[in-house]
Amino acid sequence: MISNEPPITPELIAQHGLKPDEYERILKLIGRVPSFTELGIFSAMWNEHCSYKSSKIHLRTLPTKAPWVIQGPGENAGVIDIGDGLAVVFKMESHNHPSYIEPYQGAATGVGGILRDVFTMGARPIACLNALSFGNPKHPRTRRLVAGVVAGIGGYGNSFGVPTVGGEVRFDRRYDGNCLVNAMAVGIAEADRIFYSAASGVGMPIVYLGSKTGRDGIHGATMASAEFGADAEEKRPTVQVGDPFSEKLLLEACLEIMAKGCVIAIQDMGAAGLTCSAVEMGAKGDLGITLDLDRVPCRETGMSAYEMMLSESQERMLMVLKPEKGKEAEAIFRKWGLDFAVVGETTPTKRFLVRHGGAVMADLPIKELGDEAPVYDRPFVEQSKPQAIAAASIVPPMSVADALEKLVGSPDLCSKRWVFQQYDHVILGNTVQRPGGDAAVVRVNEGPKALALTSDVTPRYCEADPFEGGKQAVAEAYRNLTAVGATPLALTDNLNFGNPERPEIMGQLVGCIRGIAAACRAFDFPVVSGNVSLYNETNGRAILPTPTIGGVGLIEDFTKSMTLAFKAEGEAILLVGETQGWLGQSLYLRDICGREEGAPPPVDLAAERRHGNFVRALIHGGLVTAAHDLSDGGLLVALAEMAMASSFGAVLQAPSEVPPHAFWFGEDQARYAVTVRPDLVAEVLRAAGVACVPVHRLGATGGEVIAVDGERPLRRGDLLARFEAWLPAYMSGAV
Amino acid sequence: MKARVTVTLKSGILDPQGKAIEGALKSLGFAGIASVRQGKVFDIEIEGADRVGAEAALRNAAEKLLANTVIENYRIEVAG
Amino acid sequence: MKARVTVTLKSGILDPQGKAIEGALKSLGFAGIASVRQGKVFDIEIEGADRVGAEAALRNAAEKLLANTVIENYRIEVAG
Amino acid sequence: MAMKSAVLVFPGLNRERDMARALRLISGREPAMVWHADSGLPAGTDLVVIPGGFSYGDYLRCGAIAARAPIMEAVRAFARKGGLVLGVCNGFQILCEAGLLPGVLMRNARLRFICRDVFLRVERSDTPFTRGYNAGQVIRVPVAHGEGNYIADGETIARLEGEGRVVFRYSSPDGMIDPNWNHNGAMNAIAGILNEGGNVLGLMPHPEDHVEASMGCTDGRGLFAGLVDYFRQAA
Ligand SMILES: Nc1ncnc2c1ncn2[C@@H]1O[C@H](COP(=O)(O)OP(=O)(O)O)[C@@H](O)[C@H]1O
Ligand SMILES: [Mg+2]
Repeated sequence: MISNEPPITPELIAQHGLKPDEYERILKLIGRVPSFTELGIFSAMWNEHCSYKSSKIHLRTLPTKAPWVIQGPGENAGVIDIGDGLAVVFKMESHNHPSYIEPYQGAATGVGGILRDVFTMGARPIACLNALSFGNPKHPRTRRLVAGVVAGIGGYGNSFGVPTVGGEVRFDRRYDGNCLVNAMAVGIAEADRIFYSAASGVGMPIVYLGSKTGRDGIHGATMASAEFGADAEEKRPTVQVGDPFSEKLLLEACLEIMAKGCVIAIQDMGAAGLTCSAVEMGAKGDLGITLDLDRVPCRETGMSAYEMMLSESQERMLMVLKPEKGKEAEAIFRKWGLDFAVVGETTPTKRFLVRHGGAVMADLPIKELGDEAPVYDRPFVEQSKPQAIAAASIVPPMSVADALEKLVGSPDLCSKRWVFQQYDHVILGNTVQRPGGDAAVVRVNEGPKALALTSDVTPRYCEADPFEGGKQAVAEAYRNLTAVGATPLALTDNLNFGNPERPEIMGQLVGCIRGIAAACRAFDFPVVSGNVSLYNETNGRAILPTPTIGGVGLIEDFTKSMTLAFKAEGEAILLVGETQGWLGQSLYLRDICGREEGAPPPVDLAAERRHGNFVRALIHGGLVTAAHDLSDGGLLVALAEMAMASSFGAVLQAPSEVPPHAFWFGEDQARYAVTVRPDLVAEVLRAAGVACVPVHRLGATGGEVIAVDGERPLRRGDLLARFEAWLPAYMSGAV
Repeated sequence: MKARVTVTLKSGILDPQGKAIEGALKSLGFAGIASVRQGKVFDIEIEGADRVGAEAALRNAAEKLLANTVIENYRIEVAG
Repeated sequence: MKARVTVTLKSGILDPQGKAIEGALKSLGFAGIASVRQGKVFDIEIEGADRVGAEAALRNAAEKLLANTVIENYRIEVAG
Repeated sequence: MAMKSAVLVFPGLNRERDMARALRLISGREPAMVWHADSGLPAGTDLVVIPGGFSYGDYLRCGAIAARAPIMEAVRAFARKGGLVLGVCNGFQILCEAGLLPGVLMRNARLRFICRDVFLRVERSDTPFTRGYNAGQVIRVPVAHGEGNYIADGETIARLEGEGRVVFRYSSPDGMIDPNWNHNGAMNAIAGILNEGGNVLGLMPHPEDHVEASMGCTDGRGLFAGLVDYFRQAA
């Protein structure tokens, strides 16, 4: 093999994130010392980000099937059938490390990447969500990260032209050194026109489409799987820049050539661009791939094979086109002003062959690089379950009214308007429910169908008890979809954890996946796509385990979707579900009592499903006028949110069995708050009895205040002011 | 004192703006344009006459705020 | 040939970005900043060696595209 | 004869679908989608619409590159002959850059992109674009822009005001002009203006996204319904 590449030294191998045993494996596999380019290719394909080597055996345990699932995990995105010949294509993916290093571009290219995953499959994106976890607000870096990440997500999505309709923002010191940016994209395709990445046919032309290749993000893939140290700064120059304008052109051009029937297989270039996409196409199609790098459109001069194979320049695609349609496809791409080049072909050899300047720079077995890459069964320890905390043992440091005021103005519970106002959430004219409710609701085409979309996880529960935390994340997504009247169909997950080489972290990952799997099974709510982000730790300090769940549900008639705002004076407020007053790991315990302890609320999956079906039936039967799921902050925070979203207050009494602070702020699961017209209350209670669902009457809507029995009444307007105040004040540097 | 801070993209960093402008110039019939890269200038009025202090302050400002040193370089000129 | 076109806001035209940066610099504790105005630079590679022709072409490009002459001034430098 | 509209499509625009749907729903006729590289407008076009988005990524200046596309020559000629031209958001920016409307749209005062519903006071009902509203009526429509801060020199502003060419202003829900309801800091709370001939309108907000009752608000309908009615009368 002729080449002027550097010699392979142990240092070089280590720099490529390959462990000695992995290098041994490479030597055995190819029977010789790899070339520099080959080493780069192995490091890209065998790192955690692309190979899922630490998580794969556990991911396999997730339920991924249902009659409505068209494509589960394994492709660029998951696909489900929603009838009328339509399919929903969706996935969530993380861009954590790049966003920490360059918040704007890191977040922007994260959005760009997940949008490509969706339109690569032939879907037109109709919505995006984003789940963000930042460090302590007081940490010197946090404000800049929030500003940059939010601007980057908006900057890309707004220009591309997709509404960003939902997401989450949380703050915790455990994210000080590693913020999390999880982006989800959802698209609509014709169910019989889905496009996949497996190449087929020998001697087929491989076509490169989109923007030119530069030295962007070289080692981005390896960086994304590397634990941060003090040298994080040096990793900076690898950050790639997003071009939403080119991505919009790429979308239109791809959908156009797909409609014209030009495409056999297609794969976007994401992490480790050309390498990952070419290997995936070949390996999945049981074919070899030969690439001629001299034909790759380059932005910079003198790029080496190594650089071209590892470049993460954005807005690029690889396709196998029907030979006879080549000219037609090329004309379409030229019309959109995008690059188009035949850069290789499929072969019968199952080898990945890379040529550059007349020399063979890489010649590797494609299956072992791709779908047969190494997988690990890493050792893990299951932590012991924490003690449950008895509500009675918590002495309230302040009155219920004072606590409510404090909670609605706290970083985690306050309004996120400052964030979602920077996202265009109305473009395309189909946003039925905008950010701020339980789940976003987006009409499909002109309706009547609509999708409900949500993203959820409670990391502090996951850390205290990974299994219950995993269950709870899925349960909360299920509730949020239910509360707007949707039937939950499927989910995508984005598993963010620390270093899997530490058994306790591996234990968190395994526990959460088991919890997620149990809940998915109990709800017929399969996982159809997802992403794993590991090594989220700095100097040995890991983030909170954060398995973000992106849920998708279906609403048959968008005009009947339910909202959380009180609708009228004098309506009955009912609580659906059982309340013991569970304060362990609650926000009340953390933010009011300053204690982060105890077992998180257990999730009774059967009750979740029963109560969910009951609430959905009430909504479909037109028996409720408002519905809201109960989660962080508990019952009183939820009722305050319903009041603040409306122009009515509420008058409320607590039952005597449970201590008031525990009743109002406990975070017991499987609960909803609904409002019902007085004349329908009896009917609702009867239905509850039949369905064996506990329902308690709490009081009635109306007035200007939220008046809790025996507490100082709180003016709705004042609460709203506190609710809206914190984030803008924080971002302006005032707090 | 008048000062100017000029911020330009590091070489190799993608410049979508420059690319689009390049295309527009070509389609407007400007021949012979090989490439366009876009940058920013900040014209800053500074009180007092302490050149050295001003330069130090501006370097600091460029590092902290005016330039994104991850992807940009900057140059400082203080006019007498 | 290398050329640079610098585009700045006409005086009197208000500059929200400049104002904001001014504020940010002050809040970062930079004393003595009287004012900040933001502009753009375009670094352009031109084929050939015809200085005069290049200058003319660039003036034309600035008038037609690079500057909005309603609110902006421009300056052209062609490096030898 | 239903109104015949042409929607211009520049690379990077992204609200052309919203606009086409509104025109179809209200005029009962599919608009012609006209590609930027075309040199002419379809014969018999009544209304030319430049929709919102990020033409050419909004690189250089919003609308600057699109304003110089071949098709804009045809639009100029069409406007010169008195044809009606509507520019929304990026379309407004393009019309300013093309010199068909005065002034410029600068970064929002707070420098952030803002997406929310705003209230507009309709200043006149005696134009083809606003005849579907009453003068002084307040409508609720969404905005979604980072650079909607309208500015022009004193003389231009004086002329716009003097000639009654400011047709939409950001206002409070009860029609008061108030800085707290001027989200982008535009001079005189200007949201939409006419050219001298009164046949070219540019506005930042998106009436096309508020036209369906089933979606909760129809305050944007009046603009399109008024135009349809205008051409029905003319015919
Ligand atoms: N946590 C997970 N749960 C389910 N599927 C997953 C998970 N993580 C990854 N996958 C699936 O593995 C495949 C590869 O993931 P990824 O590399 O993120 O996709 P891409 O290469 O398109 O970015 C995808 O089909 C994805 O849906
Ligand atoms: Mg992909």
